[in-house]
Amino acid sequence: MDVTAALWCMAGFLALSLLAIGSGGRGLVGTVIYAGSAGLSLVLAVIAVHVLLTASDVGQRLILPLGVPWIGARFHLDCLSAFFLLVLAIAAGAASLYAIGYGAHEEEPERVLPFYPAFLAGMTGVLLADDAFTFLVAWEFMSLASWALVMARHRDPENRRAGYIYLVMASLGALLLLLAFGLLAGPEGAYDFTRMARVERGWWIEGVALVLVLIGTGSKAGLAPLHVWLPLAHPAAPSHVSALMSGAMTKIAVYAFIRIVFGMLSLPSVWWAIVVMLAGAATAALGVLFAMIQRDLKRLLAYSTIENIGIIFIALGLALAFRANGIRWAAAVAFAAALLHVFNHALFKNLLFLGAGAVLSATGERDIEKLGGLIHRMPRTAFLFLGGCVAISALPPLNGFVSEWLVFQAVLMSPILEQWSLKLAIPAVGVTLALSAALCAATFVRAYGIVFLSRPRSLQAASAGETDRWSLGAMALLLGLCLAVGILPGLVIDLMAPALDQVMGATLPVQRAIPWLSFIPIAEGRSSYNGMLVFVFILSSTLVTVEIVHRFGSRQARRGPAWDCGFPGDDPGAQYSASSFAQPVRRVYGNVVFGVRETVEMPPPGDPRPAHIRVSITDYAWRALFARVGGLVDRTAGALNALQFLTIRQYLSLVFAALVLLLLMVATWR
Amino acid sequence: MERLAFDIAHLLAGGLVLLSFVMLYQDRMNGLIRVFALHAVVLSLSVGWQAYSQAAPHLYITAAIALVFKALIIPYALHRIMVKLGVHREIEIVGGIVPTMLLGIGLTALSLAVMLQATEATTADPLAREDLAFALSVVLLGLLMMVTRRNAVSQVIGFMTLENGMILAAAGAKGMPFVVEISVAFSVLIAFIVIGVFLFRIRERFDSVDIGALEQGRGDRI
Amino acid sequence: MILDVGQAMTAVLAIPATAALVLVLIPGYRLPAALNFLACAATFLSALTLLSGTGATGDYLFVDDLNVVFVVLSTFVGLTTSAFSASYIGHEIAVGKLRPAFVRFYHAMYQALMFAMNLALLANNIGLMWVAIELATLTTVLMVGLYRTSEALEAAWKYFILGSVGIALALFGTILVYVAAQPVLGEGYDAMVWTRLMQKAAGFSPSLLNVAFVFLILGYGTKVGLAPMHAWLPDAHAEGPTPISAVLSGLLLNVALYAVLRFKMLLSVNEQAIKPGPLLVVLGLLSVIFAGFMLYKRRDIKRLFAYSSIEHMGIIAFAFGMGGPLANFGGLLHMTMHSLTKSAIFFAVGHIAQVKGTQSLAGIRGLTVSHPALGWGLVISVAAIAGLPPMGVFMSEFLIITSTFARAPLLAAALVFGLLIAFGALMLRVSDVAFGEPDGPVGPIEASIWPLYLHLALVLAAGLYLPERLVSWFQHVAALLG
Amino acid sequence: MALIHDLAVQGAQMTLVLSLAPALLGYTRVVKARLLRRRGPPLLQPYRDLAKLMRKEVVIAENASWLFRTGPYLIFVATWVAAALVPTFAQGLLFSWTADLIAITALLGSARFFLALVGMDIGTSFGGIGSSREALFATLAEPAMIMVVFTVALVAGSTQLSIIAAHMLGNVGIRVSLGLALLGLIIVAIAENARIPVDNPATHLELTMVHEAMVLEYSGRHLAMIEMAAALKLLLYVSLIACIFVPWGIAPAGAGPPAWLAGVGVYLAKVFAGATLLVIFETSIAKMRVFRVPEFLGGALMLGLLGTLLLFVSRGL
Repeated sequence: MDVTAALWCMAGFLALSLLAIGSGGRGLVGTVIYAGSAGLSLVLAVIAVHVLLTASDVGQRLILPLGVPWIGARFHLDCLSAFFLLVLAIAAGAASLYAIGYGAHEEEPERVLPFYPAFLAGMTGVLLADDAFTFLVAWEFMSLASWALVMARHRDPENRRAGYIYLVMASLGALLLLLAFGLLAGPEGAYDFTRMARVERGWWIEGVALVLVLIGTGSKAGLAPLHVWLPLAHPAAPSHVSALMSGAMTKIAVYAFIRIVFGMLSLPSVWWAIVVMLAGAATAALGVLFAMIQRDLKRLLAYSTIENIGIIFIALGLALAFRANGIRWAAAVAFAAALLHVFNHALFKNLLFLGAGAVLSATGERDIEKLGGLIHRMPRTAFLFLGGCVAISALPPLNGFVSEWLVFQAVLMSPILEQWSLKLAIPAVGVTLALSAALCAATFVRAYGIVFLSRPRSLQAASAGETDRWSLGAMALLLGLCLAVGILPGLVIDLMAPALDQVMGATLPVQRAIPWLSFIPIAEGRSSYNGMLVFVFILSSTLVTVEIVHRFGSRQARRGPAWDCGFPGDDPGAQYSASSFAQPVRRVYGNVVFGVRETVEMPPPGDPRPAHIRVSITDYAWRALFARVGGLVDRTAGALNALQFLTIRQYLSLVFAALVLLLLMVATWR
Repeated sequence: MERLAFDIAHLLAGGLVLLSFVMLYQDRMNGLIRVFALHAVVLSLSVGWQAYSQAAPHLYITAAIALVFKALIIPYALHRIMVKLGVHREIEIVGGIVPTMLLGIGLTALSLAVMLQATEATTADPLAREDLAFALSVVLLGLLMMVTRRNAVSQVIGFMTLENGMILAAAGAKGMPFVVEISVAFSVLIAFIVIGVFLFRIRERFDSVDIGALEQGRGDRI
Repeated sequence: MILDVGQAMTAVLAIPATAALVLVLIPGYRLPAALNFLACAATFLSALTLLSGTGATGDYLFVDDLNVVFVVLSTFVGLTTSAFSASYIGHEIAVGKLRPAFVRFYHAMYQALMFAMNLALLANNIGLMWVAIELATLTTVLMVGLYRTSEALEAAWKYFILGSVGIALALFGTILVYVAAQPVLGEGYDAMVWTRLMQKAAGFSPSLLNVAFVFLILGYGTKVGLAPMHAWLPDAHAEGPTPISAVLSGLLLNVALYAVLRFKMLLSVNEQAIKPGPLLVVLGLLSVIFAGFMLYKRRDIKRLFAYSSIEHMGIIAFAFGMGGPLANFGGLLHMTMHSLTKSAIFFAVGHIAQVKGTQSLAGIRGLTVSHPALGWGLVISVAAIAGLPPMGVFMSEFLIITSTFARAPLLAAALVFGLLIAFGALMLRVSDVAFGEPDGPVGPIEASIWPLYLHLALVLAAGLYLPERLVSWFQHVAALLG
Repeated sequence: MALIHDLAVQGAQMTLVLSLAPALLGYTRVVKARLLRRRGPPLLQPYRDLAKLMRKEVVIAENASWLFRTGPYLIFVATWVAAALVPTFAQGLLFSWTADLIAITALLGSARFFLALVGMDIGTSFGGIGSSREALFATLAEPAMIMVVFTVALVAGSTQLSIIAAHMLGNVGIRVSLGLALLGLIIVAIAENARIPVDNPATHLELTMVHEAMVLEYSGRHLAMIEMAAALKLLLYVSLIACIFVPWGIAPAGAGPPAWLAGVGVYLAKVFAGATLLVIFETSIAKMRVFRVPEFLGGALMLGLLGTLLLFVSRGL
């Protein structure tokens, strides 16, 4: 019953996109489309919660006579896909609400409206698919729709290039997944997931399948060496779409990884955990270091998505390690940490992207060097964006801290694993995790400080206006959810318990029963955290302090020029800029991770020309992997191209040589 | 009588292969056309003899077509084109005579080895096996000629010798139904017309028959 | 007037033949174009009635599960291409690129080509099939040279020489098959009839069949455009008029591959003969990877899609080379999908070339802005040909790759590498052509868009749902192919 | 009734911590002056400074935002809540279950987060310098702190401070990993509280100041709040070191008032002894260049990592 309802929502999305194509995207159609999407997302959320609460497997399967003739298109809404469906529904609902207001700024709406609902339908399809063919159709449909959205602003060649790289990477990922499914389905073609899980396979086949799936889904989620397309493609799309791409699509890739690795592969071995963890750690470190030096706000958020994906894959790696050693309850804790971080990241990354979209539509400027002082002109957006920054920097009252805390607890549980490789890998991963968490806080101090605080550095920043009610409403909804999850993490853990049980076979202790609603993942004595009490503690202390200070101290306040040690600095240029803020971090970490070259050009004395400092940053992953492969393909194509300009005689000699070769082969074959 | 029939057929087929070699050797256009005419005559004799020995009347028609078209009309037409274009004294061969001849010998050996090995189990009749082997070598030599010649007309002649090889093979296969003869003839006819059209068209465009002149016009030039 | 299968078979051949003769006599352009469309429509309807029957075998013609689908497909694509060519050639004459004198025999040649292809598909006699393919080659040679430019002439000349050599080799192969069949089936006519050959193939001498298959794969392979023998295909597509490129890519390549399939069935019945699989796999892979790399440096949009046809023919040859029910089913499905999608692409390309007045990729920009229907049509069809899922080509590639990966991982990996290379090149060109600032002439075109979107609709439908009847045919034939 | 009783004890701890902090700051200044053979300001001078600041009128820059005015309160409260959670004279207080050592580090992190933000609010270059350097030091200090927390948690088997203190009392004995953790924690404490090698608390020299640069624009009661938060942070770190590494004398959970009094006495002794050691270390070392501090903090991170690695490798180390 739930599956059919979910399928009807998917059909609803497709109908909306057809409506958008039909009507050409002018006038009220935009609002209708986005309102429709928001409504359908709400319905999806209700369905997901219903499945998670009842946790029954009855009525969850459906087979339609589409797709591969003798298998049909199978759909299955189990607890794991229900949890991810909830994440998707919340993200999509908020983004659609936001888009009702934000969509009006779009100069070519007919290029965005048809593909937005199609993108949502694709993502829902991936969650519901229960056989390899439907899964890949939905997966690529999602990539195709998001490519079309990235190409919405196709007039800028940079966006076209980003769109092209994105589509090639998406196709690479899909083809690798196709190969993985081919391997898992075996010669007689057991393409539906239930039979695929039961096929007997050698361990090395499962190893190859894992590597293929890791690259396939990792390239979509943004794992380290394959992450280069993400910061190009996500910012190129309209803001509510990049919010969905970062918030929801990367989660769908994580879902695919979980569904295949934890669902299909039967005998996990230890080296899998190490590969996944190290990939996650590298991604986290790389992502946040690059985020620290970005000047484009949306690219900064895309890189921070890569960092959070790294954290999720670290948690998944830990879960794999525990599962390989058969410690189910510990694997459940690590897996819960991953799912909780998926849930939280979808919330606060969506919030931040929507905020960035508001800033972009208000100032028309993405380069944070030209912004500043927006807190005075956009106070409500500034407050909501501040909430997002606090959440993503994992600071206590909000939800970012809870999932980070749970991941640390998972790392602290791991000495019980006895493999030596794990004993050495996990501390290294732990220190990378801690480092990237701290760097993430520094990144968002820089981002918030440069964009919203200090004085406006350009005319657009000075003349910005507050965004519309819908956008603020969507962002407020997300911030509220962040606070709620930060205060009552136990509720989310109980909601995901059926999913944990289905995948891992074990769950965390029931959180509702714990007094004072505190959150105890493992055992009473081991560690506990009570979000609500900490929040109440902070709130009450603040009220008490303000009351005492205002009663006993003075209440007067007087406005005056900034002190600044007596220097008369009213030129906005004299303020700290984004690159100067990041200069210390760049100098300490720079030359190792991204080959920073700072060249200073001083004109000869007496020459009035201004001096320049140029910072060249090379992304080793791009140079070693993408540029080299691209160059190779280009050179081979160039070499082979000569074959197009041969004379007829030379072509004939080709055919002649082939004939002689084959005749020789036949003659000597016996 | 059986022995004699086999020897004559064997002689004619071998003659055809020899003539193919002679044509490989030719570097003057006029000589090439004359040898091609001789090649067609020997072919028609061989097919006629096959008709006689297999008592298959339709082969006579094929022999007649081969004689009339390939031995008389086409060489005369080609000669007239050559004279009008003033190309008949041109010398053109690619890669030198000796390597071409060596390659020709190798090809004949290959075709003999392949065909004799392939047909040893099936047809008891040695004549058919001989015919197929020689036919394959004529085909390969024709192809070799097309590959080593730069001039459009010599390429066409190479193609014609290839067709002759086909007719020899078809005649050799006993009882090949009527359809094949028509098809081979049909292709000769069409080939000639089309080539004619192109030759005139080429002359009108480039005033030379050299394929090299054709090639700069190729699309997608860098 | 419901024809039974036998009458339908003859009708499918008779209509184009008579139409060709009639059209030779009629001068001018408007009337022949209409007549051409009507003839194609009539042929398509009679081909549809073939579907109802269970198949019939006559002396010269026969209908079985394999060729019935392809007859319907080629008549359908012939119909839509005739509609497209009516507006295309009309525009070419209006623009002055084609003088009415050149177009004099165009429609007659078109119907002759249709007749030749249907004859090749329905021929029960391997000699008759050879004649039909030879006739098809010669008609297309004349039509490739239609524009009488130097490039068109050079392309036609190259096509003629390579085509004739290929056909000659195929003839030699056919003769060898006859010689092999003669001792078992007796002299004369019987030794060339498909149905009998299939029954008695086990008794033929395996060594002779191997040599025959070498000649046949090289001969008909030239007509299919597989790698070493592909040289004629890009120039013939680029220089010939676009309807002919559509027919060439959509149908003629399929007919030639159908012939290769027939002989592969023959060999698969005879155990001792060498398995033709590896040869086809090698040629297929060579074509896929070679064509994939050649796509990058192309400057002419029709030559780009010609190489894409070579690549897809390579995929199909690879599929039949691998064999097994899944791969064969994927191969047959891919042949159908490729002909529909590629002809749709050429419809779009034809109109684009007319609108922009040039075929060079550098001269075409921002199509989705200047001509949304045409631009998005091109984007969707290229996405389809590149194998992106919602469309049908993905289903066949899905079956081919997954079934091969289980048995021969390295081969499947090589195929995926080739696909990815080709995907990269196609998308690079499309994103330049379809997006960005439009430049060059942006006048409206009176092009017939409906054939393009009709094909895309069919491909999308096939991508999601395959009718039961089609599935049973393909499965039956897949078993036959071995 | 028991709830009120527990609340009262928790309140007592919070007021103890609040009142003791300025005294500790004054004590450090007096001891430093004595070591430099100066008389130094009276011990209670910080109280007078705070009272004076409370009464004075606040001068705010024109382009200061609401965050500038609410910042000091958030920073003070976060530090105060963190300090209240660290057991001083008794373990197992009412709120000790709400947050463990990682939460305390995160609370300090949020205080630092808001401090860096308000530093950049006015848009002066000094605020920028302070925040930028604070961000750099934070990227190293916080991971080092977390690594120390890992080491201690792995030894004690839990991240709750009360359980750690109880466990340390028992059978722990001298351990290499704990030694490394102690050294790491001391380095982090010095960096966090802007003591000599990392940042000079007394100076106003633009090029060297980190903490002072961020609070340059504050005056009146806001400046009092910031000063109070800094003092509380120093007290927190000293009592943290005392609680983990010198746990003797802390009243066990549920002990009566006499045990608490003894606990307070022992706690005061420990705190002032720690402060003395800190000042002795400060006067014996000069301030480092800004870009040598990352190596200094990197050392702390490596110590923490080494400690954790040793505990991962074998339980006994």
